[in-house]
Amino acid sequence: MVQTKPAYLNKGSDLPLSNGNENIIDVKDLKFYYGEKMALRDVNMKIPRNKITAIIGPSGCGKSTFLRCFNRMNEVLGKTRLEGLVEIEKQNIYDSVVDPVRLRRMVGMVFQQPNPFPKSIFENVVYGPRMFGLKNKAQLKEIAEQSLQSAALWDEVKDRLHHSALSLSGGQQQRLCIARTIAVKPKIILMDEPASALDPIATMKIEQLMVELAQDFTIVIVTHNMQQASRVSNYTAFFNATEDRCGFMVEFDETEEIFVNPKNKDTEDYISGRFG
Amino acid sequence: MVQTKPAYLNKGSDLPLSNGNENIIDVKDLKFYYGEKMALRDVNMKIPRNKITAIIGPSGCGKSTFLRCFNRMNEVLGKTRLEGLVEIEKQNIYDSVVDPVRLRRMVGMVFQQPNPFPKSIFENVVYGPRMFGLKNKAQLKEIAEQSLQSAALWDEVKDRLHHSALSLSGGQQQRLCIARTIAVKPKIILMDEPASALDPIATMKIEQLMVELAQDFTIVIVTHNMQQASRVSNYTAFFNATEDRCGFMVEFDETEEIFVNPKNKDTEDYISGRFG
Amino acid sequence: MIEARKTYQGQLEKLDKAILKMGVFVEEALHKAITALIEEDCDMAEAIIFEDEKINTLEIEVEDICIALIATNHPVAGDLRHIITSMKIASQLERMGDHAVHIAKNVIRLKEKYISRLLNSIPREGEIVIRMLHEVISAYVKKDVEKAMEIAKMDKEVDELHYDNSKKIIELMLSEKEYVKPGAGFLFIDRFFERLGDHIVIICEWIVYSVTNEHRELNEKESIWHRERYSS
Amino acid sequence: MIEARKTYQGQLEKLDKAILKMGVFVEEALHKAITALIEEDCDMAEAIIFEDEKINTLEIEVEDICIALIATNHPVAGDLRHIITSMKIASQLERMGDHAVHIAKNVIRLKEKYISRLLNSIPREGEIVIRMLHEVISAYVKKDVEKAMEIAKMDKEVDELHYDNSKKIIELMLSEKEYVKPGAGFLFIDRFFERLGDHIVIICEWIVYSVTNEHRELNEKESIWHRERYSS
Amino acid sequence: MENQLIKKPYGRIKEDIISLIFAFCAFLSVITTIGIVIVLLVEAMDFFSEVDILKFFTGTKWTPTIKPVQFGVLPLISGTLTFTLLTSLIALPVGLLCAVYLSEYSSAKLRSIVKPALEVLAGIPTVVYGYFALVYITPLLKIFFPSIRTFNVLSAAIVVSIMIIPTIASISEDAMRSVPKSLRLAAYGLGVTKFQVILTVVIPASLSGIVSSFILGISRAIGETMAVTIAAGNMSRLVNWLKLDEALLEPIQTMTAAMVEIGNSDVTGDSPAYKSLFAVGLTLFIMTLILNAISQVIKKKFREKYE
Amino acid sequence: MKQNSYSLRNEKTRNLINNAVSFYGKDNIEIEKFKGHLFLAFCLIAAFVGIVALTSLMIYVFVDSLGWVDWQFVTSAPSRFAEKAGIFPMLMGSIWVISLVAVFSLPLGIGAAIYLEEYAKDNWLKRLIETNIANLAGVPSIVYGLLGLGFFVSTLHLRHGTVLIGAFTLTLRVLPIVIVSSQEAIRAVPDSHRFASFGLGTSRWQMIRSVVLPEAMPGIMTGTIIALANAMGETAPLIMIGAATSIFTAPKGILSPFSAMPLQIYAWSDFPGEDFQHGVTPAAIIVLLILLLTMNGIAIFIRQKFQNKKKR
Ligand SMILES: Nc1ncnc2c1ncn2[C@@H]1O[C@H](COP(=O)(O)OP(=O)(O)OP(=O)(O)O)[C@@H](O)[C@H]1O
Ligand SMILES: Nc1ncnc2c1ncn2[C@@H]1O[C@H](COP(=O)(O)OP(=O)(O)OP(=O)(O)O)[C@@H](O)[C@H]1O
Ligand SMILES: [Mg+2]
Ligand SMILES: [Mg+2]
Ligand SMILES: O=P([O-])([O-])[O-]
Repeated sequence: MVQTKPAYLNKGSDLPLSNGNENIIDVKDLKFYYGEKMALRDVNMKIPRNKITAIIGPSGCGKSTFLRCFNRMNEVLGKTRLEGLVEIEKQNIYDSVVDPVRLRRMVGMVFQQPNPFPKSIFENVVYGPRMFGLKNKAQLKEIAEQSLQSAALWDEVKDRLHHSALSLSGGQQQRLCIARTIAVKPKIILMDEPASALDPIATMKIEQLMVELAQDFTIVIVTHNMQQASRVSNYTAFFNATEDRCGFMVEFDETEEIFVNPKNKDTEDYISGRFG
Repeated sequence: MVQTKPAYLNKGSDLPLSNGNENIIDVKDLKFYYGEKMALRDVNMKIPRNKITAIIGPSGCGKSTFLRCFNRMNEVLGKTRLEGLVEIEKQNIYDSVVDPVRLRRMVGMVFQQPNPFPKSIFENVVYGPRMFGLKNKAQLKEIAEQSLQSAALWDEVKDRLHHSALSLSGGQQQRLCIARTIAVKPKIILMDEPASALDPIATMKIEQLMVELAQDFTIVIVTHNMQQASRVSNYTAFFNATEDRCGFMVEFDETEEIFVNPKNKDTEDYISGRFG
Repeated sequence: MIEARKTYQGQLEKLDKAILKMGVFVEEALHKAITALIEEDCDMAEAIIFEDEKINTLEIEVEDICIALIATNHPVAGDLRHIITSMKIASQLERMGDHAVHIAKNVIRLKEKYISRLLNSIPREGEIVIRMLHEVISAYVKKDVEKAMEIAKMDKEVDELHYDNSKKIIELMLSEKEYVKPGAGFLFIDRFFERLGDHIVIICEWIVYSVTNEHRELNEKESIWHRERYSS
Repeated sequence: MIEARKTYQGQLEKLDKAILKMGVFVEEALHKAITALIEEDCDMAEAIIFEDEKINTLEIEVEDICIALIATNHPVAGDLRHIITSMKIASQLERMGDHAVHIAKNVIRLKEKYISRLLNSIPREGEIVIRMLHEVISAYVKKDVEKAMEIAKMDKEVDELHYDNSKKIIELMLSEKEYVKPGAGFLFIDRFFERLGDHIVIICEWIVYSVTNEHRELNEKESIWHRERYSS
Repeated sequence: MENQLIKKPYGRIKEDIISLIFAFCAFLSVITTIGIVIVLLVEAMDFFSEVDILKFFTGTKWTPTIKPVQFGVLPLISGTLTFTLLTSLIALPVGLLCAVYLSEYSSAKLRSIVKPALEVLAGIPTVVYGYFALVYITPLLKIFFPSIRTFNVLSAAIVVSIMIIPTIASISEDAMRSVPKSLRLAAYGLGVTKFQVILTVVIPASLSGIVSSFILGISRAIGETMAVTIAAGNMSRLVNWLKLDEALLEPIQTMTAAMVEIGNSDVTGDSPAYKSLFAVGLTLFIMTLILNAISQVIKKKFREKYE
Repeated sequence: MKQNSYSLRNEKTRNLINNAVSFYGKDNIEIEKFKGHLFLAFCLIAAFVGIVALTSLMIYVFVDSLGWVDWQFVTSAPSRFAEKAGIFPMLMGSIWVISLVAVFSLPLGIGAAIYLEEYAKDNWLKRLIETNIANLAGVPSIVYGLLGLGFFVSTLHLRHGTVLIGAFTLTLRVLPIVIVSSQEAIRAVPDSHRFASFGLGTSRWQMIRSVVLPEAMPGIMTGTIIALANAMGETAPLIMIGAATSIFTAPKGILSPFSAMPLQIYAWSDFPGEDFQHGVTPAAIIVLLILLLTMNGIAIFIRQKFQNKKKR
């Protein structure tokens, strides 16, 4: 798999992690609990490398929960429990030897609301590398430029890198957040409804960006916008939850297949707007 | 035009305002300013009675501003100025003899975020009538039931009318807000992105409701979701704003026409997702 | 489940109705064509030609409904396939209407009508086609794949009849010179009925597609043995 | 403007390419059909029949691209009309491929081939059709309404040739008995070329629709005077 | 027939009257300020006509009731500053760390107990704190510093610190907790440790709240009266910060304590001692005014930076 | 480094993820984690030192007051003899003054807050008033005492040390706090509720009355009660306006002279003698604290109830 990575990403390319596998994430019999309450049940799924995988489903079906399982972000939120296996690059990430802080450097996350730090644009982008102890100015500058380039934001902000990130528009802020995530050189980028706070034009740009990023990263996106999933993703998983059953995966297939010929009646009802 | 109005709505039917015209709102050469800043320029538009008219356009093009011109809600927001004519039922609503408070009883409004008062469901619905001095319990109850019925919420809440409105889900809250608006017996209902805070299933219900309400009310909806406009409305207006030109109307036509055969290149680009 | 998206459903129903109506018109046209053929009724033939306009208009209407539906309601999966299928069926039906017109024109042109009496197996072809048409429309509405596949099989009968008929006509033409010109006309009429059968098979294929998302070939005509039996 | 929706544009381009490819295949098939007809080349005719499969597959491919595009990208306005048009053009092209096959089959069936030498105006029809096809595909890609309307006008020439030819063939058949059977074959071949022209006119109509959203009738054949001149 | 939209005559009069009443209420605060300024200025002017203003601000002796009366305010200012500085040194860091703990580390349950408790502590009257200092803290300190005097700055500063820590902690904690969760999640999502998140995201983003809590704390210390009156001794002297033990362990007098002393004595309305109250009050007023101004400037600056 | 110990322990099961972080050739996680633990330790100490200190002081006071707080203490006047000393006149004085302060400050404070939040345009006048209020809230209470002294006593020549003057002075003292907390409560009412009301065709006052005030009232009450509790503990202003530190009869009306509990505590804290230092004074403090705690408790109760309602 030949990838055209930004220069600074190449340094890491000989890491033992790149093993050319087809699937980068492998979820086996995943059960997830918030306290006593089960939120996900028996999810099995293999997420392909360097593709965009979309997760759709009605509100409260556990899409976000599922996404956060991939970087153990659920643990930050409260008392949770997980059963089953979540393997990334064949490593069970819930193994006790795995450090969640380190894991999150490999599995980046972009949130629903753009959440830049109230710092300058530059400081936002290099926040991750700085926190890892990188101090070399030139290197930081290089990282900032490369990441902003990758996030298709460089041209818009290159003249005001030291302005506050909050002076950017919503769509720009979200791209900044993506740049900030890229700067940490993750392998996987999780996005939880990354465009739901944006207007159609900004949304379009983010979608475009995702397609471009999929050359270098594996992207998993949660969206409650079926149109978005259909436009942007290569694979789509449909999740559902019923009154007597908590979140489970209904169908997972290539996006075209899901939208042209879903196998499951519920999937079809949902994407046709007949659900509920 | 025979309308199947809820019983209590009939009382208002002999007002001089109902003249059976085709167009209920007539906007002529509307210009709108926030302080010194022009926000709308030379808008001309006739909004047909008992139809759903959607206003779409990129962020900041003045959609919400335009909508708020119909009930003089802009005045609540700050220092504004309006030129041109906005006629509702042939009455220029910016005439000095028009009382904006009374105007707003005729032109109801539903907002982007569901905003029920932190009172009981019942108290929310009868808030308007109560404020107008209606005290008769039985009558208020009747209004509440009728309005909730019209808003397709009655069945879901009839057993807990005296619970807090905040205990409802987002979609239910939004329908409650619609019921609250209906209870005031408006002729026109303005909706500013009424479903953008909701998930697809709740959105679908609201859209369905709008279609039903259009039998009795004239509905004007602002949405930045073209799909929504196309699904739900009879007429669609496309607004735009460019760097050197503030908000103006580009095209106004039947929705089908706009989405199958727009006359203007910008409209086509926008609805095809090629804009920006 | 709440009654979802009234107008969308309404539009879908309108679409089905339009197809049904087209089916009825085409059926009528075919009936008339057979009658005109048997009863040597030029007026009726004229009527077919005149009424074809309605079918053409309906096709455009169906297309417009479909495009408006797609543009405004963004159907996916089954709905989308159904809409595309309707559009395809409409164009097949329109072609069938045209064939009825072609038959009518040939009927008008036939000066020596008595020959038709010799060929009562041609109306037979027509009857089968009409039956197929009738059933295929109901299969469409009911989304009945089984039925569609059965109907497609009926085309074999039409094909055999066509094979026999064309042989017979050529023999007739060889037998007497005055049969040549009307014979040519009948060759075409015969062929049109065969084509009508083919069109219905295509409709069947679309019905199958609409339900199963599979493009299945239901017409066996293209196989090689067939090519050697038939000339056209 | 940023380069919007890469994959969407990519898909649209893929669609155009598929149509182009279909056009090339059909053109080739027609070329071969004419050559087979003139040179009495049964092998070439067999090749046409064999290669038609490719065209059929391409049609299905186009349909799949279109449906996937509609399902996943929700096109509206011009894009939607373009996609629908592509689908319609694909089915016309597929029909045209079938007609090439029909011609080929008739060529194979023609035992008495010398007759073809008497009818050099049939290949002439074919050449016009090929030219029309070539141009209509480029008009499609360029969305050139003017050109499409011009091409549609060329069909008149084909129609006239068809009129003359069918008369000539009938005369031939009347002149000598042994001409009856091959004559019938040529009647069909002649008619197929005429149909090919009609299909291109339909493509032209769709191109016009795609750009202007108007269903304009470009075929004058259906007018009444015409009906009296032609039999089918 | 009446048009539904047309205004009714006199419809707005009730509304206008109501808004006028409310406007008056708001204006009362301005009147209060003017009142304070006038009262302070008038009496202080009166005082300065009798006592040289220069001597007032440069004099190093404050003996308003003992002859020879001297009105040098410097000892009082030095006392106030010493006390404030000492209090701040204890209260600010402790308050901040306390806030960090409550906002970032403690469980929600613990916080829901501790926070209201802190607020109650902040509401305990200052006399009580003064009593604490005098009766409990000083004897305790004597164990560590045998030379400590019964009345001393240190124990007053300690109790006042304890008194203002809740204020600082509470406001800072509010500020930290109002840092959107999304910012923390963003940082965690980048693979950053909790300590780094607090240091580089939470504290910077809530800095304006923290600084205002600091200033509020300091200004409370400056204006603090009863605790120092009771515990710090009422012995006016110019504090020498170079001699730490003398500065901390001996009695002092702050401006506020001096005012209480005069107020409690039976000086008459037209004596210079009485009028000196207002001069000292004016000085105090100006000092707190300056602090307030600083706080507003800081708030505004942060708002501009982050919004 | 700890991370390496994993790989040393078992070279074959090298943890891919834990090694995947040295992209930039840097790894400071363990150091940062250590710093984090240290920091937490400091925070813990800070959070609990204050509380522990205060709790122990309170326990001391409480223990000292044991045996002193009784019915006799609450119902008698102060005395030079510890056994006979009581706090009744001051208790009544405090209650009188605080009641009056409540009566004055509530309408004025809420009115001012409503004006600022709902009526005032965002212009220099509003900014002036708000800045002014913020400043007033920071003015030391003793300065208010001077205002009372200078204005009510010296200028208006009212009799010093009366309930009325005490109430006036303390009203001015707490008014900024009441206004600010009321403003906050009013501001916490989402604009969307106001728009909803306007959108239904109500006038501004109708909107305020039916939407803003009901929603803001719990917040306003909480803030006001806490302000009143503060006023209850105020000592210095009362000293300045000449309230007696010790008095032997409860005030009979608003024009009677009065004393308040903090004043008495101040007076007693100076009294020599073990009984006063470790008996009577703690007893007075306990009575005062009970009163304050009750008020705070009410405020907390209101807030809690309000929050629960909001959540539901
Ligand atoms: N921190 C939490 N504590 C307890 N329960 C939770 C928590 N987060 C989510 N849940 C519950 O888990 C279920 C799944 O929630 P989740 O947020 O994953 O749904 P979702 O599919 O992302 O919905 P949405 O589309 O609304 O974002 C829900 O029932 C939710 O109430
Ligand atoms: N209260 C206001 N004061 C000053 N300018 C305003 C105000 N409200 C809106 N504007 C400006 O007027 C223009 C139109 O705003 P408006 O909110 O009507 O846009 P919109 O089309 O509704 O956008 P969106 O889709 O983001 O809601 C924008 O440039 C905006 O900045
Ligand atoms: Mg979610
Ligand atoms: Mg808007
Ligand atoms: O506000 P949206 O989530 O509908 O974009």
